[in-house]
Amino acid sequence: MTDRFEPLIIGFTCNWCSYRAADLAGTSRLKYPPNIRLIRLMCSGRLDPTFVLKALSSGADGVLITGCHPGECHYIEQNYKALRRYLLLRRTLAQMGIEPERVKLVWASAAEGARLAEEIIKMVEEIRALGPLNWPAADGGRGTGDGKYPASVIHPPSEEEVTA
Amino acid sequence: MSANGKPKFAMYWAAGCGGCEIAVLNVHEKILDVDANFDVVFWPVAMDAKYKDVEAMPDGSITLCLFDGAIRNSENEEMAHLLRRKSQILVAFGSCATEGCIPALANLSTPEEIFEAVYHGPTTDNTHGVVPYPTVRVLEGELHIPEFYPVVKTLDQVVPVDYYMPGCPPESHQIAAVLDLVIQALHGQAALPPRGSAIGAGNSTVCDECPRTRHEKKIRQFVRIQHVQPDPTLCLLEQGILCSGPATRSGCTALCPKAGMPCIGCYGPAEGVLDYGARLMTAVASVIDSQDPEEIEHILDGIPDPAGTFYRFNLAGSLLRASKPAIMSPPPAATLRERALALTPEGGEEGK
Amino acid sequence: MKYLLYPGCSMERFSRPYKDSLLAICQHIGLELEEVDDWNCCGATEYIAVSLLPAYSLIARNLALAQQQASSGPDYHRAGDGRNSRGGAYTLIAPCSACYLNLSKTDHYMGESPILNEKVNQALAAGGLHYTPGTVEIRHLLDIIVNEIGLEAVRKAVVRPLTGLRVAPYYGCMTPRPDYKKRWSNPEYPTELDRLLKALGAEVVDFPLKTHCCGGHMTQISPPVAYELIRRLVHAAAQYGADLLATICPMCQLNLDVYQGEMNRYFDTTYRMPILFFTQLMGVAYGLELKALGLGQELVDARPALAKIGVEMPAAEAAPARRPRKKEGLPMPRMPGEEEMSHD
Amino acid sequence: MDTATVETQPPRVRGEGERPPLPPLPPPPVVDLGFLKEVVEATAGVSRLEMCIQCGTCGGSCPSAADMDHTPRQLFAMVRAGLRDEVLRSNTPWFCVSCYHCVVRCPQGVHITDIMYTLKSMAIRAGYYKDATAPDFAKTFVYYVENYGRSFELGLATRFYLRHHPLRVPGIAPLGLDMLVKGRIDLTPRRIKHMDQLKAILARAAELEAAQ
Amino acid sequence: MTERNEQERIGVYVCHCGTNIAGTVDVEDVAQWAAGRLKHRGVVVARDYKFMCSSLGQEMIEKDIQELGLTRVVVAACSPHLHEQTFRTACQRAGLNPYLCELVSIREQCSWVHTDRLAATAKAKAIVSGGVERVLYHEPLEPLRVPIHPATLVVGGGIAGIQAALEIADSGFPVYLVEREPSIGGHMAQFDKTFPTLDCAACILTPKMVSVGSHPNITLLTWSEVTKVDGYVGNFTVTVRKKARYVNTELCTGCGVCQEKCPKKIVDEVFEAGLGYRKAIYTPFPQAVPKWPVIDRENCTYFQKGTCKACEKFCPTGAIDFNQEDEFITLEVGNIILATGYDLFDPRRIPQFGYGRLANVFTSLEFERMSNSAGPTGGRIVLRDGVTEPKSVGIIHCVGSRDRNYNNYCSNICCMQSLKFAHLVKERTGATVYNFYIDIRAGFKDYDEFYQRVLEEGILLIRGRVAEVTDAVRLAGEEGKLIIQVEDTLIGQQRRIPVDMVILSCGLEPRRDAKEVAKLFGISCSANGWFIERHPKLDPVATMTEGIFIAGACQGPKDIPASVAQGAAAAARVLGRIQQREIAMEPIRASINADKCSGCRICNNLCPFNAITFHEDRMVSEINPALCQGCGTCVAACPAGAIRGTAFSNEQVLAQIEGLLLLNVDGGRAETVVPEAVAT
Repeated sequence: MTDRFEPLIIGFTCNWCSYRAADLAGTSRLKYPPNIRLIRLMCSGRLDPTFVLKALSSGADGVLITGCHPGECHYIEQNYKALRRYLLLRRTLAQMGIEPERVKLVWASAAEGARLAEEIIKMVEEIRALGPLNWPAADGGRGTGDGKYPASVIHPPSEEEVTA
Repeated sequence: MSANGKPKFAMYWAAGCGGCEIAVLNVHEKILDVDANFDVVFWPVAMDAKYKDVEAMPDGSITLCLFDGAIRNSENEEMAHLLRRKSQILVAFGSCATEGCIPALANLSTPEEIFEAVYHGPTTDNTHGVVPYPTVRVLEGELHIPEFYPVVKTLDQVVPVDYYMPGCPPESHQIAAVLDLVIQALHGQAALPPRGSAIGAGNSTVCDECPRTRHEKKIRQFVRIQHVQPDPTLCLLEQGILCSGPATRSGCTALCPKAGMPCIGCYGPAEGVLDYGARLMTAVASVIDSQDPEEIEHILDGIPDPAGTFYRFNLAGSLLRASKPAIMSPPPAATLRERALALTPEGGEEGK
Repeated sequence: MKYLLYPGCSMERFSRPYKDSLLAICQHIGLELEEVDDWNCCGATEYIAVSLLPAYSLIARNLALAQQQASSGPDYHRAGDGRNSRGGAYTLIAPCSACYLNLSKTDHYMGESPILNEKVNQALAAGGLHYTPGTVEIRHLLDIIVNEIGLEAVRKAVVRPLTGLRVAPYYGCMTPRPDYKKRWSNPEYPTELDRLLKALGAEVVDFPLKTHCCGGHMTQISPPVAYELIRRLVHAAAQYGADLLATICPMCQLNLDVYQGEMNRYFDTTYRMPILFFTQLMGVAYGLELKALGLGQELVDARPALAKIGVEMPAAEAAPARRPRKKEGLPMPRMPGEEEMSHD
Repeated sequence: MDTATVETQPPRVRGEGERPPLPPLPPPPVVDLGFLKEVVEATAGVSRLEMCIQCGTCGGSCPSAADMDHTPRQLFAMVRAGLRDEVLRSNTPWFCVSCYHCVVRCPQGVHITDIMYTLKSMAIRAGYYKDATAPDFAKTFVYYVENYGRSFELGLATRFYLRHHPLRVPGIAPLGLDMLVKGRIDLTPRRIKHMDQLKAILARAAELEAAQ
Repeated sequence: MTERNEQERIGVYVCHCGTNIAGTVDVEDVAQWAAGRLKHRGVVVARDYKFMCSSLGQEMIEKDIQELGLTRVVVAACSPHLHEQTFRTACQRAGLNPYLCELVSIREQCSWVHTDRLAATAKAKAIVSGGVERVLYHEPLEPLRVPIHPATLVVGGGIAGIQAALEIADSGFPVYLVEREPSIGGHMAQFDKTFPTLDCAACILTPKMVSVGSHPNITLLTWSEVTKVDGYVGNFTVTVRKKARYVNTELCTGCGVCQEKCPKKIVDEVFEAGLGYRKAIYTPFPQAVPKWPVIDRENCTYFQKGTCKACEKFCPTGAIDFNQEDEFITLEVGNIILATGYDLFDPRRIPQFGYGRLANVFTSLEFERMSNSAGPTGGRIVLRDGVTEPKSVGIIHCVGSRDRNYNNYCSNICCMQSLKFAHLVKERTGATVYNFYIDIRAGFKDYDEFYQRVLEEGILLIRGRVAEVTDAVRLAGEEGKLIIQVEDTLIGQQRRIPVDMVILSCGLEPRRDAKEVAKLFGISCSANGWFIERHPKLDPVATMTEGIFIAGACQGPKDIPASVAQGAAAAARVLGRIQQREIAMEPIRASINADKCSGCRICNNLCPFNAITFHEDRMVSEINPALCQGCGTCVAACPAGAIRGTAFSNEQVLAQIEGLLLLNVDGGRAETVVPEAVAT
């Protein structure tokens, strides 16, 4: 493997348009770099900003959000909600100093396999140019830690005892 | 157990405003129960104590430790480790310790920017441009002060935490209730909730306790509270005032909305929520009443500072925790140390 | 509140009447104008044909100057309510169609193509200037009068209604055409000028060639072509029994007025169709001093036509009856604003 | 295909020797298939030229179509066909009066007028266009703009007429006189204040254009 | 999470798909890797096989489930859209809940789109790891079963709706046919002749209309509109507004005296397309079904001025009832067919064609009425003055169609319609006829033959889109004419053709209220406003909303044969449903945790299917699982994280993100951390 930077991109697709576009890209044997890994949602309206933040903070260098074209959502208008969230998220991320190229929203109908492929190629290149994000993993965090608690006189139950 | 047989109580104030300490005292006569049931061994605000006294205590000898304030520097972290080692129950007390709170808003800036603002800012009279160095060698020898961290951390990002008590500060009636619970538990009259859970707060969100009337939400414009005369009975968010109530853990009895001010989210995320800001963002964005990108952008212009608004109390505890430049920047100490050497006699400056 | 004005070369001399009259009426209706300082030619339709980038840079210099001047003072008219993220563009009035088109086109293309934007700004930098696309909104005087001042205000100010004067409203091509922002008029069949003239009390003919071409620079390059276009226009105006033709563009006025004689000579015809600027007619209706409106500077004498003002004029036979309403006839589809438009 | 080797030679007829080679084929017509792309790229904004469906709306709308060598539609077909020379020699762009009628009517949203500008400048650069009248008018115009910052009708007219329609000068002269009397012509060109600035800008622009 | 893995036993199955996957991905390696690297995530077995979807492959999985006691299954093969069902059924056969199986695509999204074997293999591993993490959070689900009500609602009484209604009614099931106008028949009833056969529209349509009117299984609701749709597939509750007719249909015999006597004459913008007149009390046309007239309140002298009542005076049966009021009735139906048709493009939007300014420019629909022997001119083709016969006629194609400035699509019927017009004009006036076209599209049975026939009749076809129609004369001989200016593209010259009459072949547009109707029934519209079918080729009459079907021009421009075909097709789909008696629905649904819900009502208007209701009393929102379509928008929006989405829960997606990031492109470890249990 060459030592050039290989970005890792998480892509969110909607079950009706963009995922089928990805399938179409496959069946028509189009080629795009292996740097993207797709997750199927029922609708871009399901896209929770948390997913994007999770991906970025867990090692992804970029996130591609895709859905049906406006006005052609199979759930009538949910992709507009995705659009609204994206536009707000983008502003927040900008303030967090994350380059806009790293999180993108692309409409792709079930027929636009080629378009999706192009967008992926473009995005991989853009992010390659930006370099890795490498978000440092949180040391610890809620409910984590070495679990070495001092012996207690009043025995608070452990997670296991509770969940079991 | 101490000589007088009472379980030991400690409280420590790390990077925070001290409001939490006041809130504890605000429990009024309840404080007497604390004294009755606990032997207060360490509480810098309330009584004189030295760190070495704590170090001297046997591990796990403190029964209950309330830790307020975030982890801003090496001293905060050292104390966190120390108190963790010494305490059976370590409570992240208040928003700072739980999720970073206001101090963590500094995570949007790099240490350089922070130092610039603090030591060279327009409001600072610092003619010699003096900045604190972790290590300064002077003629008498080396001086040390705590090291400044590039980003503020929550307590549980440095040590395991048993319980979380949200709020900026936690409501006194909630503190009283928690103290009651612990005391009962001590007498075996009650069981403590599972480790890692939040105490002194509700399981729903602020709207649950908010008396304002609500309808389906459609937002066409965001306004700042100071620019409008809000309807006293109608949901503030429906009036375009960005209220964090829907996403913020209940427990405060919706004080702010009742007083006509929007909730700003000090009680943090609801149970099980991974990223507070994301929840608030997605909720607010979803109900914007437009399908035209241009118009949406225009409406969003009504939220001048998204990151600051959605992560006002939660930045350190969020998924990203800080802005990219901040989280990627090295501790300023590294650079500062060299300057420190330059100040020694060999460096010449000191000689004059 | 001031509006920036970009007069354009023609206004300086051969369309002086336009400038005089527009300044006169603007003062009258309280429209404060301020010329862009040291503006240069917009290149008309020529420069761009020679070389593209210099042409756009030439035009952009004016936009840059406008931007500079406007941002210097607080009280310049801005689009939108300022809460707009693009910060309410400054309004620049261009009364000449060619200038109007070139300026708005440049602004649009610079916004549309980052490459062009960058190159043009590199060029501007050589002159110590910079222009950010979208900071200046170019609007035609007619647009401002109809949509900012409003026809009600226009009507109110009328002291000498043009009752009985049959006017052919002529927009020419470049003003209503590709509008690089939101359209304010129909590119084929605008009605702004029609409505304005009605507000002045004039009888407006439904001029079918209202947006057809006056010949543009063809009067210079190959006059026969231009003469043919001029003939079509004056003939149609005559066909509809117009007393005079009102225009909103210096070039149209020049071609139709100054070259009308040439055209007559060329075709051996005898058209005498006076061509006036709409601002001159506004001035007349406002009872302003005729000389101040540059009246009398037209080559085809307009006085006979103007003499009719106030005199009830019978519908000209020349006007073909186009909308039969005989009992046995079939109904006509109704047009939006039917009553306003029809005149039979 | 790794099967039987394909026969590349013309078939041999038994008993015969080598066949004489076939006579050479005539050369193909000169076409430049890159021309379309070139025109599109040289045009400001999005020309959409490649979207033309040859419906003729432009040719039908054009006020000066009668005098054109080709209707705009034909010209675009020729651009596609790569007939560079014919296109740049055509008088069509020079008869475009920039009325934009075709542009607003075009069902495909092709920016016809801008494409005409592009073709004009290409023709000038290639020095192709046969009748120099129009290009010269443009150049004269540009001369005044570049030296005064403003256009100058009188100079423009005289300079230009003397050059191209000397016979029409007497015809035009009284007209000019009329204008003079009516005070609608300057006798001297006006110059803007910061000519140096404008010159600098134009010079830089010219460099940048030459660069591409 | 940790304790989860101890309980869960996951099987991973990697498919070669012949060489389709194995050609680019080292499937053996993937399987081995999963077995080893993902052991601690609960993977107890990982196999690769030539064709997993083959019966042998499926059996292999079933065997493992039974013998190794697998609790979850991950299949790495082709797209879920191909074989998700296959493997779910396999699991079910082996006694494992089908929804505990996850199919991840390493073919369409990996082997087919990548070339680098190492990278593709690494990605396949990552995809598998994502699947494993995700499947850990799958829950056993049961499909929702709902009964199907046998009655059907058909909206729109045009030819498509009529066809659908008759098909269903003839097979013995009840149908409600709702029509907005006073009579059924739609646009077809306005036509005179129909292409390509030229048989008269009335002759073939009227019988169908009559049988609709008299059919025992059809309840005909004309002069009515659907105002509310509740419920879901199988169980819709529809509210219909029956507008007041002011005529007692029990008593009315349809004798027509009222229409004769009514003094108020108005232009009929609907049926006569504005070319003819009707009375204030009227039936659109003589053969109307039903035969009862309606009173048009806005134009009725009595309603406006308070006096007149001529109709009442003269009605022999006393059927006039001025006190009637709108009536709202609710219907219970199992399925709904929308056949709401189209509107005509309004050519006033193209000023250069002069319609509305130039008297003798007509729309296609105006001409249909004019040429109709029952129309305002009794079939005589005349100018607007009502008497003069045109000597020359120009017919302009593609008006408002194939034009970015108006509608970018081809309206499909205009070519044939215009040729039909040409024929009729020629036949009845002998005038010179010009057709101006961009392309002639005569692509269906006998259409091109008709084109040939029209050519034989000497129609002049000019290939060129008309630039303008004007009365501004330029040359001698143009006076008093309409001049059509066009480039004759076949000779490359601009031509000006003077004619007496111009017919604009206007395009078809979605109904002006198409978007509201779509919202009312919970289906989607294309950007243009045409209703969107479930699949453009394979499912043309179904929609994304279960139980709602579309037929005819409301789905896109269509001629009569196509509309009839779709009407029948939709009927067939509905009948199939009714016969099944019940239907199973995917259990992908959202649900609200009432304890966590704070009643903030953020989610309330996010659901286009109105599945979310707010309970004022308990101050919480609730989701109706039968209405929920599972898009998950509310799940993503809930600020309190109180809404869960089955099959696409936060846990599942977040875990999948972690899993996908486990391996880098070069197969090395990526930056990610070990997945932890989290909810948002």
